[in-house]
Amino acid sequence: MDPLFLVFVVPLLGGFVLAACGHRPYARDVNVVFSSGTLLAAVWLTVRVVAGGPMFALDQLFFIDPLNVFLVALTAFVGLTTAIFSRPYMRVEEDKGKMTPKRMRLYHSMYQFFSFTMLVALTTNNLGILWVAMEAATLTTVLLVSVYRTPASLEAAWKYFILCGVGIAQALFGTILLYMAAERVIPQGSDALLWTNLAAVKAHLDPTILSIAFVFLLLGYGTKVGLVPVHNWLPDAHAEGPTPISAVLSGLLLNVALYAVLRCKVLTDGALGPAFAGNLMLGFGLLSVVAAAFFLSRQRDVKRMFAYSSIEHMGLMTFAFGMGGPVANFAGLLHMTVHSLIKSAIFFAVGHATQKAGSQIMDDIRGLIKVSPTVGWGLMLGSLAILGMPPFGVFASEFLILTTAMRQEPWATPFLLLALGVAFAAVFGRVQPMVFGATELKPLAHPPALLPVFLHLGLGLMLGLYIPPYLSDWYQQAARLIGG
Amino acid sequence: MLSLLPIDGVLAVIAAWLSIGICGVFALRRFAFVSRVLFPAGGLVCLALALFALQALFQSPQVAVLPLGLPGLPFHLRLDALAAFFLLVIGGAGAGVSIFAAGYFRQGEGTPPGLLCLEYHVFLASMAMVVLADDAYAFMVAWETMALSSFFLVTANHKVPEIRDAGFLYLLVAHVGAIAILLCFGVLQANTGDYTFANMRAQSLTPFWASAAFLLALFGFGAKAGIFPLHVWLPEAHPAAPSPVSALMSGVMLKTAVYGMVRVSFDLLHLQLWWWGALLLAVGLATALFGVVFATVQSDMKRLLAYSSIENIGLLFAAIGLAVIFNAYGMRALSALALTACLFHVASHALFKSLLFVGTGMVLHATGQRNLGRLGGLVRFMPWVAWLVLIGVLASSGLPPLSGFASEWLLLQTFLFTPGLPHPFLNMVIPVLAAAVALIAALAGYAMVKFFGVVFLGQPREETLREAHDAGWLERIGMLWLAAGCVVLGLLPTQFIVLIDRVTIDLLGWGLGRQVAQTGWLILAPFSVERASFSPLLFFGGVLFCSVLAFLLVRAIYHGHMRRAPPWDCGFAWQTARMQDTAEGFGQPIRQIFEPLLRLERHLPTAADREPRYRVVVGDHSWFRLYLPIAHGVEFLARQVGRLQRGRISIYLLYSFLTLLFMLFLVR
Amino acid sequence: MNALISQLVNLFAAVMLILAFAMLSQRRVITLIHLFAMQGLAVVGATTVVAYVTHQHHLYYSALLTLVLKVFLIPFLLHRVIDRLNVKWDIETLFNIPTQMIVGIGLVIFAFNVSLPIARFSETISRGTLGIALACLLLSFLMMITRAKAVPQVVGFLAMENALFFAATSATYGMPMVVELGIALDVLVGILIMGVFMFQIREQFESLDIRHLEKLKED
Amino acid sequence: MTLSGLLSQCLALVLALVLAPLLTGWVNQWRAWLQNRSGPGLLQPYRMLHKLFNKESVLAESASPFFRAAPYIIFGCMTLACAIIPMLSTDLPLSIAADAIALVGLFAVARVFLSLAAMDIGTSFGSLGARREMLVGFLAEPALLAVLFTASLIANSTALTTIVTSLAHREFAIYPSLAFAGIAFTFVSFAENARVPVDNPATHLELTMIHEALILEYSGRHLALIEWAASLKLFAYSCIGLAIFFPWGIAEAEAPLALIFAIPALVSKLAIGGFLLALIETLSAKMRIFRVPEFLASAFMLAVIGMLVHLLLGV
Repeated sequence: MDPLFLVFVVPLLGGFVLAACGHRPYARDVNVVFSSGTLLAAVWLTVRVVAGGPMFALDQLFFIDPLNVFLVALTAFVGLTTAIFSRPYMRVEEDKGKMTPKRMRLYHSMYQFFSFTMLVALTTNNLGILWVAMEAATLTTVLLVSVYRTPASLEAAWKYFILCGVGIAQALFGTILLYMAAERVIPQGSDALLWTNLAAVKAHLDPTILSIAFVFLLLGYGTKVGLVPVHNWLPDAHAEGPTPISAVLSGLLLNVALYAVLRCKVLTDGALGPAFAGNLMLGFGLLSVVAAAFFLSRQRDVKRMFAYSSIEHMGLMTFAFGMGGPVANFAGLLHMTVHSLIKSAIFFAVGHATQKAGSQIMDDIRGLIKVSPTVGWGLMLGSLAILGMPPFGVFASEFLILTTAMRQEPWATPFLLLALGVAFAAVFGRVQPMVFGATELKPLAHPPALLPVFLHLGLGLMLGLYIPPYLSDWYQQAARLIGG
Repeated sequence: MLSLLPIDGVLAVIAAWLSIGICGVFALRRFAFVSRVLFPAGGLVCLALALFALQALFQSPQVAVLPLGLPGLPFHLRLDALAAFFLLVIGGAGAGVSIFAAGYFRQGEGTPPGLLCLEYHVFLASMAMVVLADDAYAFMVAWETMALSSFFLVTANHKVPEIRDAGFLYLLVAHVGAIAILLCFGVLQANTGDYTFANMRAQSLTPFWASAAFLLALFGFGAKAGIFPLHVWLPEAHPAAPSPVSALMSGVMLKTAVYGMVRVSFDLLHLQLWWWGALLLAVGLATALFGVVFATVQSDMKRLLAYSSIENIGLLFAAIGLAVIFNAYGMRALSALALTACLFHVASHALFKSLLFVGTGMVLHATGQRNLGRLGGLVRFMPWVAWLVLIGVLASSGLPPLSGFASEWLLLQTFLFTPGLPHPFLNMVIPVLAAAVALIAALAGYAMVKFFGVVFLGQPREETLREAHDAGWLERIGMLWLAAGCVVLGLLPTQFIVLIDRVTIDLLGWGLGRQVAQTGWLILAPFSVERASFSPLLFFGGVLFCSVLAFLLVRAIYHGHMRRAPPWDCGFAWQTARMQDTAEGFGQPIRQIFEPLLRLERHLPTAADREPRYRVVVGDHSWFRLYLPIAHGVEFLARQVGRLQRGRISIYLLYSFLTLLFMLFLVR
Repeated sequence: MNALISQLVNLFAAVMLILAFAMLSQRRVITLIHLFAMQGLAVVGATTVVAYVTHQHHLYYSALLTLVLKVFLIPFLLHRVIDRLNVKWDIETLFNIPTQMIVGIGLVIFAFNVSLPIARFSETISRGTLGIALACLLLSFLMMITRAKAVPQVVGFLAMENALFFAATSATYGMPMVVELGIALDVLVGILIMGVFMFQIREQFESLDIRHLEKLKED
Repeated sequence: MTLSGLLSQCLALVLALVLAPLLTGWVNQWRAWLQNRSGPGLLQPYRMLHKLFNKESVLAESASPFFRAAPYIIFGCMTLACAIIPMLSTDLPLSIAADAIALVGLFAVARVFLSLAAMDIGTSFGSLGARREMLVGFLAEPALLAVLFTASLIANSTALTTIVTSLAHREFAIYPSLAFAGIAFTFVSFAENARVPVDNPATHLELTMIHEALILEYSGRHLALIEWAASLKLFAYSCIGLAIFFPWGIAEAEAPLALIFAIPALVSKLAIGGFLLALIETLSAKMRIFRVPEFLASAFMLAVIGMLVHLLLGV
């Protein structure tokens, strides 16, 4: 049996099964089982690709190369840990009455469908399908964000829907333009939307069309990445949805969107040279980093704050990919990995913390280290890691990005310095009193799931100190694919 | 042991520290085990480090590669003379502090002891790694780990909001500085993508880029060292930390910044420009003056010492500046002299400042007071601490024949050699600056007399002070070790300069060692006896001889009769301990003279006050003129940026729309 | 023959553009939905013509899909929504209509300008249509920005999809069938979710005025 | 170390110890005469020392060992200072122990110990005196160093013997920088030796006293040692001044016999210096304590200007 097939089928099946039984108490475990099935399939696929090189499936409709296989593995992994985290978390939410069985069913089923759409988006070779999957991912997450049915969550979901819908529509226009450009150079009979076909002829694509197409694609998928100034949906959606969803939104969906941008960038680079797409991404990336840093310094809601931090980091990745070159691309990919690991770990910790405090307002959360040292340390270390403190992996990628920027784009470094400093002050200044200090909070009814938090932090730590050779080979191949 | 290369030994030391730390985690709340076994073990490991470093000083540089780090960039380590010297300082000062810490930590102070043990030993290990690192990544990882572990140590008692704030400020400044250092390495690697120091040494940058690297390094390392105006974290963080940690931070950690500055300016950068040195000199002296003036007007023991550290760091940077200036003009012998002065002072400050901080720790434990205004007369109740701290105080005041004087002497000598400079402006200004150094040294004496006099001498200002107990035996050993270091370094500077010699030869191709060795072990004469000489042993012997002789003669010729009586005090009948000078009173003349430097808030009582109170708060202008405006600026910008997110979906769509139009316009 | 056909496609394009302007200036919700359905019809017409000329059978399916979805199903759903929620009344706009028209004309010029270099190289029968599609896209965008109620905003979103479909058909002879189906499915699911949402928003806020949805913001 | 060196060293030391109280007596006597008083006589300081040594020492109850050790240390410091200043000859074996900078350090050690000892008893006057003493010291010390630096820059050395040799035995030259330095040095000497206009050694007036406040609690042999040390300090300062600004008559290392002429030269120079000191003291008024920083700051400035003049003119 084809592992790729399994990677789709397991979450799809899971979605349907949970649509039937998602309201039962055991659905939580079923969710975990399906997620681990997906992970197993993804691991199998990874092993296959590492051993056998890039592969096609379903009449070239799907294509696995080092670039997406690592994201597939990451997605499946974070998908599983988030499922594990959501078991106790959602149970508490049920106890509090925020979730009804009906909503639980929707939640579980959409969780699996969401994984499915992301995996399709990552593995497809067809840019049209990529678009369809991205839109589908938006739709599933819209439902997940609004699952509490509170006014705030409805508002967030509505904004998410409209803004991302419009953004994605622009991406579709870009895809059409790309298709139009491709049809001229790709011989009749083969599919002009297949990325591999496009990549083969990318040097012959019409530069004028490509430049306009890339603008639409960048802005379209960039909306989902959360690039400033089209980021506005992101903090609302992260803050108002259930925390496991914030974790996967930040940890996975943004990555997938950035992945889409990267695929398009490769084609654009082929037609226009690296400067065009690179400069646009540099600009957007830098703007995102700086603006997000200033946004960060005015937050009161913890999830909202970390949502802005995601904008900052996606901006940094975009900046890195915009610089291009082997080092920066490598750094960008590494940053993608560690950011999803660390950011989801933070959201896990934040989830438990907010449940303890009964509030997402940071002033209400105090002295976690006293109530629950593990959650407290998880949040503290996670925040330090995300702020670029070694020896966590975020530092490794920031190190490479900043040092490369210093010589390639020196004008940008003062802004980066400012932004990182402001972001540090903003995030750490708020996390510290949450973790340290005296408190009156009470422990939780259900023991928190700490395995995901520390597993992620441990992996993030490892990536800062030691990147296993196969992983680094993988990154380097992927970096070459992007144009390193 | 003999077959063991020093670098392996140093790595073993680091591994030992880390494993001690991990043991601490497993014995999280077993206080006795942590304090009586793990900390002394760590202290012994410090000693081993000092020995390995000593061995390494006399060997050629050794390298090692650890299989950690980024792909294609494993941790490169290199133990050369400069690294070995700083390891010696870390080991030497660390040994005393560790053994002191074994007796110092008490139960129930926030963070569990095992965790403190982990953080403490990771802190030590990361400092050693900073010095050892031979590529930018390893350096940065160690550097930030150092900041992080010390941050956790500073906030050990995190229930106090002020301590949390101090920790936050500290980590923020450290992080911003670290980013600057990172960018400096980004310049130095010259777009090769190779971050080893070996590669950086091989690059020859244009003066523009070299200056950029230097300025970034100055900012980054200056932030760590507490260079004016990046010093604000220092007087907050040092008092907040537990005393052994303040000792390590002030005594040792600040020196890693000096190490970084020396490493970048003399090793990694292939050229030096004179204005770098002038800048360092100016910044250094400004820092020193600022630090010492603030030290004299403090009324909190640890803040006083923290400001004194700022002063010393300023002098160190000034010395580096002189070395850079001389080196820029190819005057290597003088450059070596300046660098020797700097490194000597590094070791000397490490010892005496650690000693003073652990001393304040003892006072703090015995009395629960940090406020100078509530102490006094402790020499009667804590003689061990008092006498040992006295040594630190004398060394810190730069009095002969202790270690502080030797380094200041070398520094002043360097200043007096500047008329040989070919630059007409520099050779005129710099000797004049020597007078400024003299002023700073004299003010340091003032601050130290205030510190010692108010804390240990006089009458106890509170009744509870009479119950103060003296140091335990572990604490005594730790303090004795540090005090002995101050004395030995002061009395035998020649021998120590021979060690520093290896470093300067390595970096500048010139050393004082040969010259110093020529004049014999007794006399310190960097160039010739006619030029300048100083013999601490003769000096000390002379004073001691005269004093003892006087004592004996007085006893022999006259008598030794003595009678105890109440103090006379000009015949004042009624005296209380409250009538002594307070800390504020003692600092008052300086406050008056340097009023423009300080930001004073006075609350004077009026004649009608029933309970008249007099209060003076000394503030820091840089805080109000620089940091608060920056904070306000950030806040203002954040408010403006916040306008992007006003909640209206139409506006959001408009952003998207306008961005689209703009970009289409751009690419059209 | 070809010239005639291409003129026919251009005609449909012009109709779309006019309808887009009409929607921009329309205040009544019901009329807006009718205009949207007519726009869908124009897309269907254009698709059929192109299918006929190029003999691409899948374009017929595409046309059929559009007909069912955009001309019948979605307007029907929208009708039901406004019946149930009773939001037939005139809609308020954030800018007045003449201003919108002027901005709209500017956008059309801009769109033509942008697509000119692309059209120059175009070999398809409908070279000018890309510009019109882009213009329609931008006009729908503008409509979404200026409307203060949820339903017109959704209609604007759907009109945008229309423009995209039109662009796909006229500029590239349609996307592959798999993609078309996927897009159609997404649109359908999207409109269903939107419908559900509108009910919930109505329930929570007692209004479909999206100006009530401004609680989440930076203060 | 030559025999002659040893001889001149011992001679200088003994001379200093013996002559120091006499110099104090001489100044005090002249002061009395200038003020139309008869004065206690030249030998009064000796009588005073003798009396104090014989007396029993009364120690405050709270005095720590530090308080008792300080007089000896201060005395030792001053003795060493006199030993390394080339007052008679430049052939001083001990001079390698300390150069100009270390000499200033030596004075600083004495000052710090005296101040700390004054704080030890914990009386209000003690700490007041310590504070004032340190205030004077922190301004006077750099000024003194700056004076010595000027000389060092001229002589290209900080070794006192070299400075004196090069100033005394080179061809005669006029150093304008030294004029500034000389005035600065005079100011510093007044401050450092507790003379009018900075301090009045003859009064115990609480508003103004500095030196006397420091030693209020001392008595008996301790007081004797401190007073002797104070005399030695005055002697040492005078000798520094004479050696730098009027270096004639000081014997060179190569000519041991010149020592014979050096002693009368020194004594006569000291006599003139003491007279001038008394004269200035008589002519000037004691200033308020808050004026002292200004006074000393101007000394510091003068010394720095002296250095600048030297660096500017190259002489």
